[in-house]
Amino acid sequence: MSSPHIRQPASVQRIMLTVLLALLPGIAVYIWQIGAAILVNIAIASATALATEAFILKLRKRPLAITLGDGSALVTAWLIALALPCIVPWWLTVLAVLAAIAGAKHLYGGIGQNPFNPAMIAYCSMIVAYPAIMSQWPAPGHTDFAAQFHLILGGSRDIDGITGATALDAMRTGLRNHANVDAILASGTFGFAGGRGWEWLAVGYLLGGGILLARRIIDWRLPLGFIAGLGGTAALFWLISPERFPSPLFHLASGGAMLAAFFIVTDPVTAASTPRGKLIFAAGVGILAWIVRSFGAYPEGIAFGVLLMNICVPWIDRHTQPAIFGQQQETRP
Amino acid sequence: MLAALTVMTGIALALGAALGYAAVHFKVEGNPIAEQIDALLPQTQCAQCGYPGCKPYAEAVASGEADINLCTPGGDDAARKLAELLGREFKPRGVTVEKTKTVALIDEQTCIGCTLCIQACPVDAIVGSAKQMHTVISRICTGCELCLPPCPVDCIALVEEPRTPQNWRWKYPVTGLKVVA
Amino acid sequence: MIARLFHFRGGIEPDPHKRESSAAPIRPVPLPPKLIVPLIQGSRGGARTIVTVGDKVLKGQCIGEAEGAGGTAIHAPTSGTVMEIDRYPMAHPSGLASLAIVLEPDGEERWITPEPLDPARASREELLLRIQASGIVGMGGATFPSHIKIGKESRIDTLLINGAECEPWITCDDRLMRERAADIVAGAKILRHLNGARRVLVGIEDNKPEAIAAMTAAAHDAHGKDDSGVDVEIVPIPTRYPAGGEKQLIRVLTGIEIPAGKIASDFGVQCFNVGTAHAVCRALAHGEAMISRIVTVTGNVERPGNYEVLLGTPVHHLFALCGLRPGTDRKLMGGPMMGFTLPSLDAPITKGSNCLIAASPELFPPPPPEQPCIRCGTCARSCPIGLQPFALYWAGRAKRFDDANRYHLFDCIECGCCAYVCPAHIPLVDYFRFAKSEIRARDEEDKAASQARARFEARVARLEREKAEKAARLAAKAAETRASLAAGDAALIAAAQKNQEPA
Amino acid sequence: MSYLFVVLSAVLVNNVVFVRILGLCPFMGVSKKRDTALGMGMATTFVLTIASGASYLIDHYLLAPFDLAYLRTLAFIVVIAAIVQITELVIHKTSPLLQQVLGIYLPLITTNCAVLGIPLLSVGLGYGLVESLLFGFGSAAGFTIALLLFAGLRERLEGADVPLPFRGVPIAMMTAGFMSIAFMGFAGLDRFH
Repeated sequence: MSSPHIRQPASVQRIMLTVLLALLPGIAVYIWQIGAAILVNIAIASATALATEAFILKLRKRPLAITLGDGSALVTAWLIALALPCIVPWWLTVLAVLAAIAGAKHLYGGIGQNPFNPAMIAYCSMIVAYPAIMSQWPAPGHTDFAAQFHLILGGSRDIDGITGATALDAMRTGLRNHANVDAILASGTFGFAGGRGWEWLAVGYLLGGGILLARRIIDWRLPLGFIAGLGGTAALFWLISPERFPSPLFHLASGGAMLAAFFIVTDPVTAASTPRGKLIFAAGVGILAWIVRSFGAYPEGIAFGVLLMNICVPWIDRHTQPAIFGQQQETRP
Repeated sequence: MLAALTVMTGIALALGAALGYAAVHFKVEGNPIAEQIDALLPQTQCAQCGYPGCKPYAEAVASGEADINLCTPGGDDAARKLAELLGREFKPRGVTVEKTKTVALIDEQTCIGCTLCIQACPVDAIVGSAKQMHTVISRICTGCELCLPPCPVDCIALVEEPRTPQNWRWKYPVTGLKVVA
Repeated sequence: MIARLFHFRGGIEPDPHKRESSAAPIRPVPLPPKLIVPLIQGSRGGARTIVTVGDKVLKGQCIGEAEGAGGTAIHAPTSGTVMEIDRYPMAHPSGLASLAIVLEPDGEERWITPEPLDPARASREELLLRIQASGIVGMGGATFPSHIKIGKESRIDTLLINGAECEPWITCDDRLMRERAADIVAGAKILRHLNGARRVLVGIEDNKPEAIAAMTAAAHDAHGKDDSGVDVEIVPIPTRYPAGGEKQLIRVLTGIEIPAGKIASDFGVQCFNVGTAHAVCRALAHGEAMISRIVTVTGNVERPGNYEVLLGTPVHHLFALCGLRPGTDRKLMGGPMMGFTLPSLDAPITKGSNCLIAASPELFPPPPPEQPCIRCGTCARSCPIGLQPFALYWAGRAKRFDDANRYHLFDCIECGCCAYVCPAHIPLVDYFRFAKSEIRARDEEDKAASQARARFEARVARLEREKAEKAARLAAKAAETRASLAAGDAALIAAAQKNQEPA
Repeated sequence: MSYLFVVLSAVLVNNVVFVRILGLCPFMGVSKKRDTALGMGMATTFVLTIASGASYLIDHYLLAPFDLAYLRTLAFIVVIAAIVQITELVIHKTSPLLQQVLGIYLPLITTNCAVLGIPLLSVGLGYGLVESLLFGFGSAAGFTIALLLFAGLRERLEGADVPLPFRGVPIAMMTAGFMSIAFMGFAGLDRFH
């Protein structure tokens, strides 16, 4: 055994548990505003994630207790459940978690070694494979658990009124039809900032993010960079042409922006790791998310933004190495 | 049909002429690749590849005359590097290099001072003169073993370099992960 | 007065555990049955023995002359007989043996006649020679020869005396400052005399109030005693590991950051450990060569404390003296952050050994199993150099040594902060040590290869030249023969023609 | 503006590797190290731009007037192969620096199907000379970017504890697949005006 011979009591488990705890306010708001079906999805995702991880570890003859107990699979599972619409059929959730845990995580050797954010791989592969199902969310105000549970079990999805487009979707469709931003906002699916109910969800995630920041689990540069990237780009275009581009507040309060800001771009494994790199990475995600939201074919661009920036991480890290001791000041006379 | 033939023939002729012209007018001498190959070789000068030293072997590889996997001291490692440099398929040498360096040591009691080993040494690492005892400058010796066969009294042996706190290395940390629970 | 203190990045605040050993005063150690004095005790070279087996030596007598300009002399720690000169296991993580002089004490402790040297009268060269001849090296652990450092011909603005002692558990400098403050201050003044610094600062971590008080009093006493007009200033610094690292202390006290590969002297700063200052004073003012040092023995022992230990005392002798408690599973030399596990208890105390710790699983729990790195960046926040330890770890793990170099692997001071904070319990420093020694070995191999290449090419050129010369010689000879033959032929023909004529 | 769209579309939206799935052989083969990836990318950019222009000229001035569109593939192969060879010879002689950078990659390019695919696509899309050149350049730039980013990821993967059956090319293919999914995010951008 070699030095150091003493260690601080800290562990990966504790980090992951804190992240799970920080998700609770958001989940509470989700239940209140969108539907309790999220709990079913979280349960399905968690069970699938743990079972998949256990199976793979067994297959690779790796110790189960340490890796399974670190809680990282649960974090991924919860994030997937929160990112997918809560009324997707159960098999889609299972598929998504499989893609994340088996594909994006364990093919690369498990926790810490995956270059892509597993939850976002899950989201993107699902939205590419099942675009229709993935864009159906509970219509605002329809939080009826029985109806949502029916859909999760695979019930018919043609019932009007229960499902509806998200605010982002509505905005995009409206703008494609050359409608004015203000006219679209007046149409009813919208609340005071983003989609109706969704603004409160954003507040819930913001609260959880505050916990993570206070406990120094996440680096402030990542959420800040993301918010600046998404909000800044949105603000710029909104100032130029407020009829054709919705406000930065709308962008930040809609979709998964706050979830992404505090729980997704902050994944240390797949984010850039140097201080400057973190800002660039997160801002890049924000800007790409805005581009995809505004011009792309998919309603939510954050997931693609994250994956695209994941690709750039080795490059960003390499070119943003911080100055080390003795490099900042040159020789003194 | 005729048009097709004419056009294709025309293209082929024009390009052939251009290629021929280029081949004649842009010919270059010298082979910088040999230098790069030489840089990858271990420089033991042991001649086990069949060439009288590392540089000649490098030139032979560069000209395509020799295979890339003939270097014994370099082993699979060197063959892999050469394959990478030249964009060729890696061929295993079947030798993994044992990392402990060896040097020749002359048993000075037995040495008769015949100077045969001095002539064999590719890096002039043996000193001595006729009828005088010889010795190996171990700092320079590459451990190529070329001095062993000529010695009439078999007084040369290869010994491992002694481990001292100065040349000792830290081991790769054993990770707890690989342990099966 | 010093205007302000500076901060260094990162650092940690581990449990100090200083109380255990700092309470009792420094105690002497009874003579061990034999003393093993290694020949190499300085980082820039060793000694050449000047005694033979069977010689009787006096305490303080030189038994090994400094070898080369960077060498470090060694002296008999007590009077006695040279028993053997052979390879002995060393206090080194490898446990490998190297040459040492073994001395059997006669128990009389007869000193060689001391020859003090008054710094005010002696020339600079004389003083430097005496420091080297007294075998003085940095006593903080690096064992850099002091005569080289202080002999640098650069303009020195600030002399720093390092009394920070930031590693947990170690208290030898603390006790030394409490008990022998006057000698330390005197040593500091001698060093200042040699490098001509305009100010002398002693940095002491603020968790050692007694040492600060004692040193302040000694500095006050020394005020005005010499004509330099420079006082020794005692500066309490915040307790934060590794504030006692040379570069960190320079940063804290002067704000200057010394880059890796550069030396402090080029920045107008020199830094010596309090133990070194003390040794300089003993060597010059009292004529005593370096034959002992203060060693903290602590951890899982009955009588922890500080001991004045003769160099060459085997480690087991000290542990026997302090009473090892049951449950000790390994013994550390150095502090818990940077020390190493002793492979053998026969190893001797040398000039750089400051602390021995008996480790038990209760005091030093074995590390939890290593988990994969999640790049959380905690290590980067704790690194006093501002490195990205996890990036180095991935590079070392993948054996991508070029990348490791790119990420400044060789700037790493192996302080252990990163491994201390790592939530995945990765032995980061082990990876760095592995990568460093691997890169060094590769560089050596490359150097050897290019040397061999040059020698081979020189040989080929020589052989060709010889061949050419031989050929030229042969050709010349052949031409000569032909010429003489031709001449002979001409004569023959002439003769034949003559012979034909009469016919 | 439309020229810019040609380039952007070729670089991102219809990335030659991730969306068109062309040129996978060099993409997998030369992406183990960053500097080789850069060399390969630059060589490809060089050749592809020239090849696009030359193909356009051949198509427009030779094949089209004689109604020989069915000979396109054949003619393009011949032209591109020759261009690569000539380029190599010229560079070898005239610019030792460029030779150092591109030298060993040039011969490999002959076997890069993207070099044939892009000119064919460009003809299919009905591009003019400037557009063809831009399209070739843009596609190659997209190839270079993909190669560089991929090389970065692969270097990072070297330290990963990838399951044995997936080490090397399989995990690289998986990674390329995930990158492809990420690039699908750009879908639709080129149709937006």
